[in-house]
Amino acid sequence: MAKAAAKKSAAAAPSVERRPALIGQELSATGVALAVLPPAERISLRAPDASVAALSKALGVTLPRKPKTSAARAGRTALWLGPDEWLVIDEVGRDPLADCAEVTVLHSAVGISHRNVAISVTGPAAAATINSGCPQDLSLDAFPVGAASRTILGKVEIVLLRTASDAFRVECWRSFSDYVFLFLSEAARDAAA
Amino acid sequence: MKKYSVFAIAREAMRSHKGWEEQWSSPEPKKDYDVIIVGAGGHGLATAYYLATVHGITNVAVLEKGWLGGGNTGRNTTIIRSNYLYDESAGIYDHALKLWDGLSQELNYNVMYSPRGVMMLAHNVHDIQVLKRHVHANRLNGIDNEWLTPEAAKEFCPPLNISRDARYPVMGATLQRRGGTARHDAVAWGYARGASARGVHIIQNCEVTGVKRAPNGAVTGVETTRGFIGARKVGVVAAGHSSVIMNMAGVRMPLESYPLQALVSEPVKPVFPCVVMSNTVHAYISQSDKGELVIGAGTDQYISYSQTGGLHILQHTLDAICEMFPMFTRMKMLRSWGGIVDVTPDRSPILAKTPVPGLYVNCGWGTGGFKATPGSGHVFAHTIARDDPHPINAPFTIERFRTGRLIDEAAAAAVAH
Amino acid sequence: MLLIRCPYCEEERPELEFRNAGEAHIARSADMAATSDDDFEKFFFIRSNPKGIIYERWRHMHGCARFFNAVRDTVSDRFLMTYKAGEPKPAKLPGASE
Amino acid sequence: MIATFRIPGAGRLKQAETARFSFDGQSYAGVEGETLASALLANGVHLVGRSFKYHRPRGFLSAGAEEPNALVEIKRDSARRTPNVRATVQELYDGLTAQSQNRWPSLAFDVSALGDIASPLLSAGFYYKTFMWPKSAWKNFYEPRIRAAAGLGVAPDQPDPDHYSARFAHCDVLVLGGGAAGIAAALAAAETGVRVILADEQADFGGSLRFESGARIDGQDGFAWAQGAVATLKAMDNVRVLSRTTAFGYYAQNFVGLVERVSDHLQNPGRELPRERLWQVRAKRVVLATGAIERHMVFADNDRPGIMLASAARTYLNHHGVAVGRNVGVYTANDSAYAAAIDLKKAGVGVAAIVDLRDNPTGSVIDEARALGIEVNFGRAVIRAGGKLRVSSMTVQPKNGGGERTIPVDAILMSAGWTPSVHLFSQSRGKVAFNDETKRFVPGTYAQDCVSVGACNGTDGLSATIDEAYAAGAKAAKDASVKNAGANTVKGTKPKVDASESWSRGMLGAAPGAGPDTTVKAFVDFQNDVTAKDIRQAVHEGMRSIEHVKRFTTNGMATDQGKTSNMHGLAIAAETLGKPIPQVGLTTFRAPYTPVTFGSIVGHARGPLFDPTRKTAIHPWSAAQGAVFEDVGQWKRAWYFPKAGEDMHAAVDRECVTVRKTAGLFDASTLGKIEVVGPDAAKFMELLYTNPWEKLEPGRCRYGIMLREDGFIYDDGVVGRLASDRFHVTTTTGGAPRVMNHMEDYLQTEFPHLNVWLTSTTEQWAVIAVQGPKSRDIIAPLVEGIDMSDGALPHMSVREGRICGVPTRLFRMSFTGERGFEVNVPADYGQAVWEALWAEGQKHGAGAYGTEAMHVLRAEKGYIIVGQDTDGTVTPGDAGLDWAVGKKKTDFVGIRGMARPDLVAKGRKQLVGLKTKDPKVVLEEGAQIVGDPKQAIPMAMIGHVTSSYWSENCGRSIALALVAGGRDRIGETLYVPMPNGTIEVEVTGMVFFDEKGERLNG
Repeated sequence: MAKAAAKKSAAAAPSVERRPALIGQELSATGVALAVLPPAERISLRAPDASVAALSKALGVTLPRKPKTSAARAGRTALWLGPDEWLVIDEVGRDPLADCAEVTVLHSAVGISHRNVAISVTGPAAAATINSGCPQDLSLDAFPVGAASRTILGKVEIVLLRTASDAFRVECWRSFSDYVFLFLSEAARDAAA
Repeated sequence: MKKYSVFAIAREAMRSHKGWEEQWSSPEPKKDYDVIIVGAGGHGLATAYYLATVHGITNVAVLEKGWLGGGNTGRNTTIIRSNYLYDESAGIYDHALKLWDGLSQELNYNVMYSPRGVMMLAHNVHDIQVLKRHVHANRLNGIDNEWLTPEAAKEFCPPLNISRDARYPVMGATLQRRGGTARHDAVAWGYARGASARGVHIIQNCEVTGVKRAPNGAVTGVETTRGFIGARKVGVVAAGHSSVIMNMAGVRMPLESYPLQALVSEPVKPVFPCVVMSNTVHAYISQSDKGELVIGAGTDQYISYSQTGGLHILQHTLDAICEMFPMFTRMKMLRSWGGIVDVTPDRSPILAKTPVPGLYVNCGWGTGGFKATPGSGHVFAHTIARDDPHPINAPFTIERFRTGRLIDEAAAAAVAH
Repeated sequence: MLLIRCPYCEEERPELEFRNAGEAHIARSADMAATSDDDFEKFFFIRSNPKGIIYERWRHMHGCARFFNAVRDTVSDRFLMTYKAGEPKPAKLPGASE
Repeated sequence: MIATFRIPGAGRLKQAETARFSFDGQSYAGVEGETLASALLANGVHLVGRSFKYHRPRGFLSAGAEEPNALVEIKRDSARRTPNVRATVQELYDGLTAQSQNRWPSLAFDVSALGDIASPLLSAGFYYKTFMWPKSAWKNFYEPRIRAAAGLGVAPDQPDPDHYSARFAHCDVLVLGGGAAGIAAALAAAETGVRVILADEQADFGGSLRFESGARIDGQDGFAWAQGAVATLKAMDNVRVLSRTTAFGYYAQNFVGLVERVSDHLQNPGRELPRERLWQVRAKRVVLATGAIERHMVFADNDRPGIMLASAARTYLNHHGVAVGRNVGVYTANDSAYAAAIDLKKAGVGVAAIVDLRDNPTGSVIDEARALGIEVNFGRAVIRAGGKLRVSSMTVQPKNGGGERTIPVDAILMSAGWTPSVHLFSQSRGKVAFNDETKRFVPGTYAQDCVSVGACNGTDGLSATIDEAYAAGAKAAKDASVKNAGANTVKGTKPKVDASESWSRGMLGAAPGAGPDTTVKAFVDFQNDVTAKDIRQAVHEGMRSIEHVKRFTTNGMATDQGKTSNMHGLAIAAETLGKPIPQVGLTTFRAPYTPVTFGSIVGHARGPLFDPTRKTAIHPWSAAQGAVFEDVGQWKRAWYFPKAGEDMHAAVDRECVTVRKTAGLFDASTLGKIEVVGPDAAKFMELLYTNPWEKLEPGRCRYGIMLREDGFIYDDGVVGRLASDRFHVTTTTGGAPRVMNHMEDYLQTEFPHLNVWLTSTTEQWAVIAVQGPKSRDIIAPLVEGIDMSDGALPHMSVREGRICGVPTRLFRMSFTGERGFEVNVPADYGQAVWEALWAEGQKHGAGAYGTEAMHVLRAEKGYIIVGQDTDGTVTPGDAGLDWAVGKKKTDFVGIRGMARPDLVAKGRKQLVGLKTKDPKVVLEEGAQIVGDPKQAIPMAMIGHVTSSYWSENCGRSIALALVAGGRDRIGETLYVPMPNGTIEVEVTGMVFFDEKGERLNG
């Protein structure tokens, strides 16, 4: 279904420059480093239980069913955001929208590659940096590697994915990225405490 | 009632202030009264006062579950203004403002009404449209409210940050010079003293637990923690608890009760000359006679009778205060507290007769009830005494929600495009 | 800041992630257009506003984004339980005195 | 200057670390790490402040956070002045500059102290009884003078250069208070492996062990034990130890706010360190180990500098190595002051006498005091202190009357007993209970998962305290980790108490000599100048609730929040009322425990982090072109693009003309966008919008109106149907989040049977509106895969294809009345595609236009803006949008609300056009409209101007207005009364330009 929005991208390549937000920004502080991650392909995927198996197959990654978890395979990560909602991020240039277009079971796939910006927060003080504005418990017990959640950072919404014990991926909407990067930068100055 | 004056103070000073009489008496409840007012806040006490002084009805009891003036009266940021948009609102708030001016003399109690000016800030084009609409409507209603440029606003309130680089720059402001503040406790105490002196019984620590009705539906009195007390008429002025009391009479209300917080700073020398309100950045601030910055916060998002709220609500407020007044980050919060505000769907009050004969209700003042205290009490007393609303409160019915004739001040300030 | 158990996320999460959505179990009429003025008033304006146990709706706005229902004591602000949208009003409340 | 009151060998500070500091311009030497209070005392300075009302000279009452008197201003530089700092808390650093407050011209000679002489007039609540005549005098005369006299310090007047940080933290066990009890509880909890946070407000852990010379634990001096134990805790991975950190607020569900003072004690904090750090901790269990606060004795002139709490004098001696005098008197109602006398005596300080109210107390401290040769008097009271800027004597009398004796002293140490610090417990909504025997309120009923231990729980004695605390810490750890129980057994051993001091009891209220029959000034609340007499007066005036007494006298409302005064005030009120204390009740404890800076609460949320500033992908281009931006919600939108020499009106006129003459480019990216996907998408749209959607062909668009259930317009926007199961919905800029929430609400809770999902795509797409007769010519060369002919792409249609090689959703639509398009491209390409369109546009003479021109252009066509022309009280009928309401529909949100009697009544305000009789006059938006301009004020207003502009294209002003019965008044003349004259207007239709709509295809 939903073919209209998922035409195969076989046509001409863009003749104009792509200018992602925050391009090239980074920051290093005691115990923590921030970097803007390269553009990725992303979809917001919505589907009932019955469709999950077929979609998992098409995407090549098993859509997680457990809250606050994610699954990753071959450069593609599916984050559980809600009981019928996943954020699928592909960092190796394969468009998950095209994969879903092949699937006939009930679902909604909407491309949001340009909606989101990703920032990596790494280092021993990474969790403390994020906890400067995120009210969730980010201890490894409560938020283990692979945990993923939509949540709050300061005054904006983010999606948080723990990629390693001392590394997080922070996703936010494009127009909030200035705020998020600045917030994390301010927090990073103080995170070693 | 012995008159208060500087001479009385001098006289009392000679005898170590041992000759003052009680400001109000604390009688035992009688078996019945002509009128029972439920709730000894400012509005309830004012109602009793005007029942006695204007309508000659003195066989009145004001029942209070705690201590008089201990609810929202004693918990608010004391802002007084009348520059409301709609005729109905402007009518009742300006009626109150006219009574504020002279209330100290009327009550022989210094309520410290101080027309220091209430300034409301415009931070964007939409704010300008909305506030100018108010200015124009107020002018034609005979209510003072003027438009100020940012520079004029700064002149009136020097701490104001009018930099164009501010996150939400000040693009202008309205100023109601008659607006200002008053001393909240004094309002309750002054009305209590005046009512008590005229024979009204103020009965504290007396919680209403039921409303009794005759077979014909009319009220006959109230059950309380101190026994049944009969009355021909019952006026409910219970603020956050209005739904609870009205339910006892079988009337379900279009009300929700939310925690509303406020805070004060440590006292400092005079630094803030007026009241400043910003709806866009959600900040309300003035300085008390004692020197404390008095700051109103927003409501919590959920219904609660706990009189406490979340820290993040105060954070949100102080963020805005420090954005507008960046020199205040080093000031310290001394006290924070919460009240329970009862809010109607159109954010305007209900002052009306009810479907139950002999039962009247005055509620739904939301976050803005203090400023209305004298006017509200005055017209509510009329409504009870005559069993018919005063023209000023006639639009503030319960039925308006069913028919759709709302008085929606909040919607009129709707966030735009 | 309250701590609210989201029945979809199956854990307690901070209030900052949630948005209250008013009283629960007020059904929208299947035949809305035919509703009387009185019934419309009851549906849209009249609220229980209880001092005590409230059945209310929340949305885990900045979490799983689901609406759900909660039972809370409005005097203590303590949550008795939360349950998914569409589930019936619980007949019995945990920890509530009967 | 040599610090003459330092006792060699006493105290724990390294004497080598000398710090120079100044107070009121006088330079002194102190020791780094001690408090400012200690350093001043070491230099023999007691007079440091003036009281609030009477401006009486004041010294140090305490050695801690409960200090009511010694408030000073600390000034690092002109922007970093902090008023009302407690000198007993502020740590000394080299170069510290402090000033006294609330005095003029100087601390020793304060003119306002005349208030003290006039004090008989300034009784409790005097201001309620006077200053009323004449009416205007309050505001113009009395109030300014009262205000000038009130207030303590001076507020800073420059933006604060310091920064503040914040942290959310979670733990299993949060221990508040780092005295013996807190440390023991933390040890027990930490040893089980659970996550523990231990916080204390002082720089050094130990609490009362800082001054209790008689405490020995695990074979060491108590304070040394505390340091060792804290070092052990700090070394554990599962423990965070926070010093200088005050838990100021205990909120619902074990959420505790703490402020850590990070750099106020440092000489050069540097730019990186925050001044303070807010910790917001969610704890599974909280252990309250907040100790107790010593009370003063309430007797005449008990406020003279040099009169202080006995424990404070001990702290200055045993911790800081400073003697508070050379010849001290002691006045007590319990044992603890004896220990102070003994310590001082042993340190070589003269102790003139101990005056004990009790008749025949016994105990080892009394024996020891006597053995040291100290004069001990039982059953006697200090009825008066002598001296003014410094205490010079105490006058002693048998407590039931008799001969007086005046003893020269230079300090008085006093103790009326100890008040458990139940502040945080009470904030947690726990109910305190009064113990009649010990005369104190202690924790009674708990409301949250917390436990009180030690002195704050009324537990006496170090041994009992440690037993209780250690057990509570272990239990809290166990309770907090029920999931992996068993793994959590205490591995350590309980600290063993070898020697301890203990005291309890004492007295409440006014001491003999300050009773109801007296007129002396015996202070209960020092800072607010509340005396025992004031409290009695309040009761006599009918204040029967302790809350009334508090508010009437202001007892306990000063910056110390009544830490030393509340219990005395309560006892005096109870005595006057003739009621037992619990019946009078305790006032509510409110956050914060001690004052906290606004900065610490605000944290990072300042400047650019106050609120996000949202910018579109095209923003940099607009900024480079010199656009002026306006705030719309959090968004910055290009308002107009002035060229050199142009003001706003000139720029807007030019932009408007250019659009209608050739074409204009407009950044519409901020419009909300929601993708509605699923087989039931059209059904869902039918329910959420007033319009019919089922029959809208894929590839076509429709203007949709969304109502609230009450029938008023909530939002609007153009909706394109991309496929039978996919809609691209647009919303207003400001409305996007609430529209999404509104849709989700109905979908999830009212229409969950529908198979449809919603996704916000606002930020996925940059949107470039190209409007004007040349718009197609500008776009067409860049587009691939879309037939741009009018036949293939008629007005109100949408196609997917490519532009500049980038995927696009190309809408043919118009908010200007001209032929128009909205080009949606993925956001990262937004600016580049804009630049390509701009380059094409230049060939045709097109320009960019901003939101102001957009507003004018749409007004010329009578298109409404929700939120400007509607205000939440406007129905589709009022707005002239009945045509957009599906007449055959049986349900949609708002269908019933809009049928309520007053929403269909005659005479409602309706949107119409207005033309001023003088075409050059532009009405003011918000101006009110009347039918009869001659009527007196208050005038009957029948409407107001919602939109008003100069229209260069029409060559005249135009306006939209909501007017009662407006559509029936078309052609009528109405009036807009303005301050400088009434403006005549004609009511017209809403379309001012191209009434036939021919230009849509022009």
